[in-house]
Amino acid sequence: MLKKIKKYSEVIKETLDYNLKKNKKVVLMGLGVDDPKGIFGTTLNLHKKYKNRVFDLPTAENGFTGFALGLSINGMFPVITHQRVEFSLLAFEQFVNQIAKWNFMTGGKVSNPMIIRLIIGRGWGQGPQHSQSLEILFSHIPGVNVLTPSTPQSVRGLFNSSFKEKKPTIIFEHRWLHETYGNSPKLNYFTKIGKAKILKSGSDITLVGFSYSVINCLESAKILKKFNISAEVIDLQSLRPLDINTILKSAKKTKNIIIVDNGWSFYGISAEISAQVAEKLCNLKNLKIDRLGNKNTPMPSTKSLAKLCYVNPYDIVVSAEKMLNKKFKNLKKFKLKEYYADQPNKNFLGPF
Amino acid sequence: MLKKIKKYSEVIKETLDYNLKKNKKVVLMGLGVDDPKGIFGTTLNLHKKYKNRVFDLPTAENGFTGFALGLSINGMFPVITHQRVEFSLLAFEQFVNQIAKWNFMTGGKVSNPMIIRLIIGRGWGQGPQHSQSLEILFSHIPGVNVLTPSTPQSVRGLFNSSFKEKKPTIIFEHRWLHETYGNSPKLNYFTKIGKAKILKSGSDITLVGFSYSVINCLESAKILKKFNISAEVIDLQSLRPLDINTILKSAKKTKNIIIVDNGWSFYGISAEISAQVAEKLCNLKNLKIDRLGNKNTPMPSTKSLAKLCYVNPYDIVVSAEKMLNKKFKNLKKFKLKEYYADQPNKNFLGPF
Amino acid sequence: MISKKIQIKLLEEMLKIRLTEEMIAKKYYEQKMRCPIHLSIGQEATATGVCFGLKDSDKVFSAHRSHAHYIAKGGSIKSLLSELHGKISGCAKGLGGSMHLLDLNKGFSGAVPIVGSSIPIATGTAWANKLKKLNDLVIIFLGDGATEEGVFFESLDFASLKKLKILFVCENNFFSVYSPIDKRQSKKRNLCKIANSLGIKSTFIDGNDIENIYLKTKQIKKYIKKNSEPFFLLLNTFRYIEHCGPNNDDHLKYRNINTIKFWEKKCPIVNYQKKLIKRKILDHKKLTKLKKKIFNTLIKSFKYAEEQNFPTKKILNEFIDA
Amino acid sequence: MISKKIQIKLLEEMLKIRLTEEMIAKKYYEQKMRCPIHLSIGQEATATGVCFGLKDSDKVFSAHRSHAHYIAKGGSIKSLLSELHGKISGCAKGLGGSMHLLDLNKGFSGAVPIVGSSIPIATGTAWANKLKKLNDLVIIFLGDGATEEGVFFESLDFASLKKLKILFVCENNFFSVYSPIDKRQSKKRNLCKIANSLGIKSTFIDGNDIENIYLKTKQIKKYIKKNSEPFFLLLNTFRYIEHCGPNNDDHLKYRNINTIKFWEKKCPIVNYQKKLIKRKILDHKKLTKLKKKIFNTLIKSFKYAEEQNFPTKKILNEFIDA
Ligand SMILES: Cc1ncc(C[n+]2csc(CCOP(=O)(O)OP(=O)(O)O)c2C)c(N)n1
Ligand SMILES: Cc1ncc(C[n+]2csc(CCOP(=O)(O)OP(=O)(O)O)c2C)c(N)n1
Ligand SMILES: [Mg+2]
Ligand SMILES: [Mg+2]
Repeated sequence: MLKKIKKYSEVIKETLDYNLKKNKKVVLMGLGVDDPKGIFGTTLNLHKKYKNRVFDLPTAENGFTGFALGLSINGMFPVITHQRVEFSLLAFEQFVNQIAKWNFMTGGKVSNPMIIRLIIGRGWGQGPQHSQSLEILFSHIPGVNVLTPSTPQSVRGLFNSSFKEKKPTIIFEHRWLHETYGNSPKLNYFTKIGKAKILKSGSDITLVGFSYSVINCLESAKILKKFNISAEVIDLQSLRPLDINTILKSAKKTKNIIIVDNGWSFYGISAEISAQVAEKLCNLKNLKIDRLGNKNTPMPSTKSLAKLCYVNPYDIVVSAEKMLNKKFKNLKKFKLKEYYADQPNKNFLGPF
Repeated sequence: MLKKIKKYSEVIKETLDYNLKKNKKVVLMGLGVDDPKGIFGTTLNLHKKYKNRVFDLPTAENGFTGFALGLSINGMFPVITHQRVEFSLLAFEQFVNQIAKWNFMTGGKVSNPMIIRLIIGRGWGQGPQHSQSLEILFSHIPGVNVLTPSTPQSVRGLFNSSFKEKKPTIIFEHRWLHETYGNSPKLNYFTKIGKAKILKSGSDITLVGFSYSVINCLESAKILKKFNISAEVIDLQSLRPLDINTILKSAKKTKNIIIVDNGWSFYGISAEISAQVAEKLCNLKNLKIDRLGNKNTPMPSTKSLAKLCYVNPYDIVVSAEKMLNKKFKNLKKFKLKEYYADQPNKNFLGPF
Repeated sequence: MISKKIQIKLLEEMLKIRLTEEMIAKKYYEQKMRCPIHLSIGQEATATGVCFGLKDSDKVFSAHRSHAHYIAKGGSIKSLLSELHGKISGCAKGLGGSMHLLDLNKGFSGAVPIVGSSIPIATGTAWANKLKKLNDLVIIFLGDGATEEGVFFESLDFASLKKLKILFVCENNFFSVYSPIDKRQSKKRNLCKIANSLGIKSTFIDGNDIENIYLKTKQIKKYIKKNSEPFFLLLNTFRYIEHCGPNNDDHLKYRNINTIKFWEKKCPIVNYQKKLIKRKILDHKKLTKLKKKIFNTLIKSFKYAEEQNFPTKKILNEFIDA
Repeated sequence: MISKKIQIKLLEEMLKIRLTEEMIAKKYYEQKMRCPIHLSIGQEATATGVCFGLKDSDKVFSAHRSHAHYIAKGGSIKSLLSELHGKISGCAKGLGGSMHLLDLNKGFSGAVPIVGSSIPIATGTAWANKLKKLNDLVIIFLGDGATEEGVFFESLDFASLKKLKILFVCENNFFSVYSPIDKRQSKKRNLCKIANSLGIKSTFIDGNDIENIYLKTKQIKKYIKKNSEPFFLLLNTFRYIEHCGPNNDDHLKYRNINTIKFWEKKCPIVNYQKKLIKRKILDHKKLTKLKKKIFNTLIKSFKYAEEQNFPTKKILNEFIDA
């Protein structure tokens, strides 16, 4: 298979394009889907190609989530985009009570396939209301898939698979991933929903991430390698359904597992994973589990505090050091690069 | 201390009355707070006593949650009541983004004390949209207290303490608790927020519950006793902050711990507790953890399926049997009483 | 203006709703129907008048108080009663209960008990019709309480923007549970004007006047289709028994005795029966026969519902997803 | 009608906003202000005219684009700039950034970036005033986009029901980010009528006409207090630079060039300067002096902000709660 290096956001756009073309029932909707920024480039110019299937919307999140459900139960396939997960909370009633349950409530007679794209993120002083992750709020509710692609490959595969689902699917996209590059598979590449992926195999410690935290895990694996620690990195890819087996297998092998959240770990995604590992491997001697997440406070705008709040690769290495009972020499030099506190990369200049 | 047996709902009413009287800034608001049913009796007739401080409201949950926040940042102490937690989801944006963060967002300059009463429940065919628990959705968010009183005593103490807080406090009340009876302490009784309580001490196994699941734990402890198993029952009382130490202590003693949710365990409250126990007691040999919660599906209306979905005391006993590697004789006879599937007690006749 | 046949049919439809609801109420205490019920006794004319003559491809949505709308749209009584009994033969296989009715064959698309939440879903259905270039109507029934939800506003706003073929029908029974409208809404508030201000035409009609509702909505439906525009219809009416449950609750005194009497006199069914008798379209014998016919079907339908099986674990397993 | 002193003061207030915003824009690329910024250049008259003459006990709320409202209400520029710089001296100690301004001493009560979400909070503040028997006003600024949120409707509805002393000010700049109003709202929609239909009086005024805004809102404020009633004010205006960020983005062509030119000619500041010069209340020298004065204070305020300390871990620890 010929692979190309492409940008994550570009791959989303191509995949949306591909599905819009293939399936006339697909409609794209959301504030700004047809604007000059095109949702971080992910929908750029698609409205020109699919004139009657790409819709800008009024700022009425609760309403339009219900409208999308109405489309869906009538045979359309809506894709809603929220530029910040926080905006979607206005529609949380529709999500929890209606969208997640419509199929059930109708005794299975009506299905309501749809995709809800929730963009999460961090950085550049966005502050308390524009930088949450909140995956757990959506993952707790039966009746939906919750996906967290971390690479151009999985974002292609998971989007494509979501378009085949009868269930509604939530896709979390981290803003800092939109600008990342990676191998891009062919247009009709599919990723099975509900499967985790081993991105890097290793033997000493297991690092579990999803969405952007995968990048943190990979970064820290690189640092750990310098200290001769072989880390296995697992990308969950799907939070609901959850592929616990891949994790259990790895944990059995390494006996040391760190699970990294994008947001708060307290009552977070990592808790379920940690709990399942512990419950199912309770006979395993010397199993050690740790979780990392953001500080348990709203996220501050100022960089001086933001850098203390977000998990970063260095934190993961420090946790590994402790777990493995090691003393890494000159570890400090791998400390957080200054820009990383509030910039995805050095070239980022704001304002959003 | 002279104790009286009183109804849970009656104790809430007395405690609201007491705080309305003591503190002129307290206002009660919510759909039906002044109606002939008075929120399951918990606010009955208070509007006659406090004419300008008990407010019925329009069906505009998002709006009035914001109005309450407006009252709060201006020195009032609002108590909002939602007769079903599901209705409050319309106001989830206000809760997550505004209420939980107002103090932070103002650099600590403005506090917004308030109580949000969320009534959860089960039974009598209420079906998918009137029977969820959803505690995790609120507990994940920094900036608030989340309390789950399970007895007349703790409901008195926790309400009283919430009225002293500077932080907003969410109080979950299970409908099936409203009709329960227990010791009722004096009006000015306080329960420290953030403390779990050992309701029954035991040595063989630890059962952890909160809100109504405590009743299930106590019920199953009784059954276990018949099989010579001594169960310790812990009532969390507070989900945020969480008193993990009381649990760890008990788990160290019994080495067997079952955590019981009111709703779904998957990505539920019990996950965090299980995870923390596992992470912190990883050196403890033979530690066993299990969690129980409702089936991972929306809750069906029909009794024939409801009884399969909700956790009941029998399930807990079965889990304990397995965990302790026992074979309980004639366990079947302790199976769920028929009415329990959709009635809190035999006298309940509907319609709500 | 209205043919005799239709006059009889209008009465029959209303009677069907009334008798069904009354029998549900009567049998509720047998505890075989184990779910909350919100009966429509007193509000039969709104459902009947609005739904009369709709095609199966026209779609109706409702909320917690949906029995009347379901029946008026032609929904199967057997499936309704089975649903209340929690049986597999229920319209939602017993999973939903009384607050989640649907009958897809008849175009009764759904009902949900969160106040206001079906309004955008109905609006989205009208949008789907537009995108699919269908000429069908969508009708959403909502209460006076529901007009307080922000999503009511958002839905009207969008229907106006997109010129959707949807009829918003507000049944104002002056109460939301025990709460009278004047405690919840300013006296200066005007629902028809709210619709107008968003660019939607509106009309008010007495909600107990079956013929007027039937005739005017017939025109309104034409208007909607012709102009490809939403419409807002306000109907005042009254429920005779408690908000939720099978009983009369007038002893609670949350509704003024004079108000109750006023509305009792306006009973849509009693008055229409009288009218048809006066017009000689009906006599007492015929009326008794009509009622008997409905009654007998109901007895059979209840028997059917009671005899059906409960759903089993298998159906649950289809939905368990973690 | 307006005293000379007030005329100068109105201009000065607008200039203060304009120059502050321009300097923020200019210095933004130094990357010392590391947060999103939504500037109000072009929209100075609305903030100034409405806030002029308010008491400190009157309370103002705003949203993401709040600098102008904050300054017009008398908020400290040093605290504002410190906040943008993420410093401990910021009005929210650097925790909030540009989208969370407040100055309690001056009655600027808060701003939040979720569109529409400050409207009910402001409404609740007016309710608190009523319960506390205070005669103070509450003013909430909101954009044309915000009027699409259900909570806008719910808030007006409640203010009408409870007769709250609140002034809803809609600044219609015809855009929500890049989205023009006619893509989001029906042409038949009428904001003033929406307010009326809920029982709230309303007025439309040209949002770039500072004197008219000042004079009419003065009357409106009296009306609100006298009648204990909410009021809705609609002001049309235009932002000159991009939605978020320091640049002009006219090259993106989401706004028609003629529209842009039309509004450029209507610049509230340029026109008012001209008017005052024509009226001989001002001359070029005086104007330059005025600008210089503001400029110098700004330079000092920026220096102050830059020199202050960043908040430290200690402050964070106050909020960590699990
Ligand atoms: C969002 C929400 N809030 C509150 C309730 C509780 N509730 C159930 S029915 C009802 C009454 C609604 O009144 P209205 O819309 O006028 O309908 P009616 O019962 O009069 O037919 C209320 C408040 C609910 N189901 N959903
Ligand atoms: C609930 C919500 N939806 C979407 C956004 C993204 N957003 C930020 S500002 C803005 C524009 C709002 O337009 P308007 O209210 O007219 O204010 P303006 O920017 O024109 O001053 C939008 C849509 C948001 N912040 N909150
Ligand atoms: Mg009503
Ligand atoms: Mg605007």
